[in-house]
Amino acid sequence: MLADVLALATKDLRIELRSPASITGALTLGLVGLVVTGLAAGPDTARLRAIAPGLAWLSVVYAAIAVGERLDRIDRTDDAFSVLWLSVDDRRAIFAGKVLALTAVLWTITLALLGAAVVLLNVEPSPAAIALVPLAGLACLALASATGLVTGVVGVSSQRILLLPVTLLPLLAPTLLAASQATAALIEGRLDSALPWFALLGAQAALFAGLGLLVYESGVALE
Amino acid sequence: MLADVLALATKDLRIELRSPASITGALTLGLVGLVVTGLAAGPDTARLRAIAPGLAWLSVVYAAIAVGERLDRIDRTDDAFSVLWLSVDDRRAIFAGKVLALTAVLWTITLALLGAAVVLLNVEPSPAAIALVPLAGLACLALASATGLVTGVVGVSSQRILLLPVTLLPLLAPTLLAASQATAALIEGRLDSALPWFALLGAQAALFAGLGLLVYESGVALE
Amino acid sequence: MPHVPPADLRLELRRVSKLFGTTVALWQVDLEASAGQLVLVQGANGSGKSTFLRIAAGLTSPTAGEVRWAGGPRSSRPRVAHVGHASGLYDGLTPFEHLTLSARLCRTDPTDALALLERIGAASVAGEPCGRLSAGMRRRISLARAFASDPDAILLDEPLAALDEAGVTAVLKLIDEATQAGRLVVVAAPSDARLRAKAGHTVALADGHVLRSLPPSAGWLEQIDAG
Amino acid sequence: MPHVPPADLRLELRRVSKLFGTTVALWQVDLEASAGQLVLVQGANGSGKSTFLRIAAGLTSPTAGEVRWAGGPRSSRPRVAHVGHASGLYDGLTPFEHLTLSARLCRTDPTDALALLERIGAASVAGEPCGRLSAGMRRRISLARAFASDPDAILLDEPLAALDEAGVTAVLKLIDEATQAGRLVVVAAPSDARLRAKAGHTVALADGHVLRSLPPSAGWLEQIDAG
Amino acid sequence: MIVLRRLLAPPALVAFAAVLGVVAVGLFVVPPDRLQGQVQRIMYVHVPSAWIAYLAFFVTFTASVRYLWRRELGADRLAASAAEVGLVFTGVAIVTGAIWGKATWGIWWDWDPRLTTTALLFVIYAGYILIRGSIVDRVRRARAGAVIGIVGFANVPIVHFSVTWWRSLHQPPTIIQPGDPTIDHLLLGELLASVLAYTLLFLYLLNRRLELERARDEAELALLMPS
Ligand code: HEM
Ligand SMILES: Nc1ncnc2c1ncn2[C@@H]1O[C@H](COP(=O)(O)OP(=O)(O)OP(=O)(O)O)[C@@H](O)[C@H]1O
Ligand SMILES: Nc1ncnc2c1ncn2[C@@H]1O[C@H](COP(=O)(O)OP(=O)(O)OP(=O)(O)O)[C@@H](O)[C@H]1O
Ligand SMILES: [Mg+2]
Ligand SMILES: [Mg+2]
Repeated sequence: MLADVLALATKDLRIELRSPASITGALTLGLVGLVVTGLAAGPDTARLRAIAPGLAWLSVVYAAIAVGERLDRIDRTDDAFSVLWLSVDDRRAIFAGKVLALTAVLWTITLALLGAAVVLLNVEPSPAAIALVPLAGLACLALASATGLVTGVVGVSSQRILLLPVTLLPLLAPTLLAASQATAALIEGRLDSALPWFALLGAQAALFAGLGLLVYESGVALE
Repeated sequence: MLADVLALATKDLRIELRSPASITGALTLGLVGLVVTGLAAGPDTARLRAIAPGLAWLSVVYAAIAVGERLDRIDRTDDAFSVLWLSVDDRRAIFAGKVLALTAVLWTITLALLGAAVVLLNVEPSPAAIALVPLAGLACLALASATGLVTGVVGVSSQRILLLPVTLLPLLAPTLLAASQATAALIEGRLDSALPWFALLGAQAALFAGLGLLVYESGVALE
Repeated sequence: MPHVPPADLRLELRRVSKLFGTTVALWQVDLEASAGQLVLVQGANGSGKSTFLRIAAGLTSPTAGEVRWAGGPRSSRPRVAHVGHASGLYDGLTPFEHLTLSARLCRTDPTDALALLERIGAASVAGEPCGRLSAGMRRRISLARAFASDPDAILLDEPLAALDEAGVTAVLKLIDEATQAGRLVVVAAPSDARLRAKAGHTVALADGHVLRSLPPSAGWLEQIDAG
Repeated sequence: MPHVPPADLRLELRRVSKLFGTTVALWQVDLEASAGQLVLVQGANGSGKSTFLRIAAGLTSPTAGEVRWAGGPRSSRPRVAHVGHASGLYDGLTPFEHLTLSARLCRTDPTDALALLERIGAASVAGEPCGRLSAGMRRRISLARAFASDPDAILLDEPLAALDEAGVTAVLKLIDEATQAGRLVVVAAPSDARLRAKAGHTVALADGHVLRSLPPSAGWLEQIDAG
Repeated sequence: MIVLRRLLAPPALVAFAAVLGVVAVGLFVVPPDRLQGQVQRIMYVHVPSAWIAYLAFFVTFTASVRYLWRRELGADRLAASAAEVGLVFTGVAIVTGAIWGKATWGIWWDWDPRLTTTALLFVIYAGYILIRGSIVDRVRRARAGAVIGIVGFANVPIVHFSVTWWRSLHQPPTIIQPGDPTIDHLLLGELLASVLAYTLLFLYLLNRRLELERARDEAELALLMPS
């Protein structure tokens, strides 16, 4: 099954990378979102710095929804999904491949965004901030699993571009919160107060991914 | 031409309203955006109140992109656009119809959102706030024209869901700013300081709409 | 009262070429066709038929060469209808709504449009959203809409694909009537005996090149089959 | 070494009905078919052919009734390939990439898949992204992929639509070979003399009802045409 | 068993009488609060509504798990009905809370953790209903609902514990906590009675919704019965 997961994730990433505007697009989306949100929040750096982790993660959540919907649409256009469904031995591979590809894209975006936020806002990160890398990975896994799960069950519908954010934003609010809190703690070097948030993120990733695997195994994702 | 514009806008709104989740979905998206952004910004009401008009309009901008991409996709799916292109006498009607439909949807959403923001953030609006209704209309026209213009030029492409926000967010930053400032001024009853922003919004709406009409007339919007 | 196509309607393609990147989709194609003709564009898969139709309709611009529509009042361009491989239907609207919208935009009589729906055998689904229709039914709706728009010229890409026998008969009849009414009809299909038997002019494409272009004459059918 | 379909492979539909809202797409359909058979599902547009194939493939769940695939080792479900009206291709991947991905997922030999691409006449476009291919070429790629996946059963929805003559010949040959290799083939088409001449079993659908289901026997073709 | 059934499906009369009873007691019997005065009586609506919403979403959660496990449409109907009723109670809790807040804090709303998370809870279940509404296929609707019904429930404990996890304006748990409750026993009695009465109301509404859902499903199945 692992080979299938890799083959499927590679397929998604290849299609993704082949379109020239793609990853850069997602990245720019995140950056622009950050800047515009900052603009909307007004020009007070101290205030901005306080809300920066939250805003950065909010941009990542928006990017997760946009990229997730895109990766899902790759399969839904022209009914490629049916072909996959009949081809793979273990259908959980379809979900796992999708989540893997999405996690990879989001992780890249997140690290770039956090870096940009640190530079733009003149934050002095503590050495503990290196733990942001695994933190971002975990949070992106949670985001990707939730997005994969919900896009899978919502399926094709002309409303999905609205339905997905409507459902995902509140569902991901705890993830957003945990990721922001942990990020703030790590930047200030409070490793111990970041740990519970790590645990929370892990639990969320496990919940979303577990449910996704279950749902795909039993054929929920189709039609 | 006016009859054609109305017929086309009615077509869009009918498709839009027929899907049960549609307008409510857009509205909820706006509300959720507001709540989640509030959450990301942290629980300090004074701070939130200061940035509220910006946040509300940011939600409207996101909704504009989501709904605009949806309205445009209605025509791009299955190449319905080609049929329109060959059917109408004056091709600017296609653009005008699209912008009209989008403005109508956005105006509804904006008024609901501003109302919600006033209640949620404990703002005491001044009587001058009634001018928010035409203000919202003007700003929505600007947002709708810009969205219609860019979706038209970007055309079908698998990246559009990323390209649209990337192009539109910075393009709309001045609109966002003007609308937020005017809103803040009107809520506090400073009618006179809102006027320049009104003028700016009007100029933007004229610019985007004029450019859109030009582009459609000369056939750039195709392919 | 259906609109009468101008008797001097003409379509002229002059050395039209179309490149997609480095792919040559059409290469120096010439064509002259006029009101009341049925032109069949024939060729293997990928030979450029669809590209040809889209360029003639003005939906794609040629890389080189010129497409000209002439005839009728100077002020207005001739009305061209095009049905491609894609249906051009909105999933959320019913056939009835499609035809009334089209009638309003094309300034034709909506009752004529509904009569056409009946003739093409799709009246029973007129109130169903198109997204729920079967492939053949969608095809019928697109075709009915094109014929109902009272076009001067009508360009059809594989009009008989996905249709059952009743559908094929109805569409062939509509094509006949259109040419009789003086419309210019251009049909693309890889190879279809039913269409070939009717065509007044056949353009055979191969890899974007015109192999031969046969004006009306006895014996052209044999020539094609021999070649 | 291509995989050998189990000799006792069977498809059974028992009183299968499918409703979409209040539309009856299929009504109490029964079918039994086994390895090596070619079943033709025939009927007017909207009669339920595509729904029938999707339900048989397990891509749509029936509202009532039962679909059973039997035969082969208990542990694994039989491998079913399905080609519907939609192509199932990614615009951004080439035919070559499609076939190698499919080969990896289906655990077949990628070189066999490429040989198939050659046979179906699509080798010349193997390196072109599918989004740029013509309608007929896309159809060929989908069909080649289905045949290359070494399925126990293969379900084809209007396999000959959009193909030119060379394509039709190649696909008919592939269908023949598949039945000879012991695969179960189910083909849906509104009406096609070329397929009817080959079919061992014909199911005639009308408005979701089985009008008649004809097992192999001399004279069935006449019966159909008389009815 | 029958007794349990009866208990779980209270007649309208009983449910409404119980609610009227506790409202009357809340308004006229229980003394006003020493600090807050008459407004405090709103608690007897506010707090039970919030708790009943939790209960309803818990029902949705368990029924969703059951659905995914057993694939019974009955479980899905229960989940959907409970979510809808729960959404109404959440709405009531928010509105009464806002009124109460205007009276005691002087504001309708604040970005307090409890309030924000409650709003999110409302939106999640609104999304649940929207998504179900957008899916036509019965089985798929049920599956999507089940998934969101499960994931969405994770927010209920977050709402409950939000007051202890973050500093909050909102009342911390006064009743559901270890040790002796910190409020007056008469008030407590009225509160518990209210909870009981609203539970009856919840069960009544839930049953009515269930009947409606059942009738809808049966109407679909009735089409499948041979007439
Ligand atoms: C819009 C504003 C409000 C919302 C959305 C809201 C929401 C809630 C929710 C969800 C609960 C259930 C908590 C739980 O047990 O887990 C609750 C309980 C409660 N609320 Fe509110 N509330 C609001 C305003 C207020 C105000 C203004 C007061 C009083 C000053 C108040 C007093 C209480 C009390 C006493 C409880 C019971 C606490 C307990 O024992 O757990 N609420 N509220
Ligand atoms: N997703 C759907 N939603 C609603 N109705 C549907 C859906 N799919 C099919 N139908 C209906 O079911 C019936 C059978 O459709 P189906 O596509 O199976 O027909 P078909 O025999 O394949 O027709 P064609 O020859 O045109 O392809 C039609 O009445 C159609 O409107
Ligand atoms: N949008 C496009 N981008 C790149 N290449 C294209 C595009 N459209 C067509 N082509 C190429 O142009 C050539 C002609 O394509 P066209 O669709 O016109 O063929 P066709 O004769 O209609 O074939 P079919 O019978 O399969 O429909 C093909 O080689 C195709 O790959
Ligand atoms: Mg073509
Ligand atoms: Mg079909």
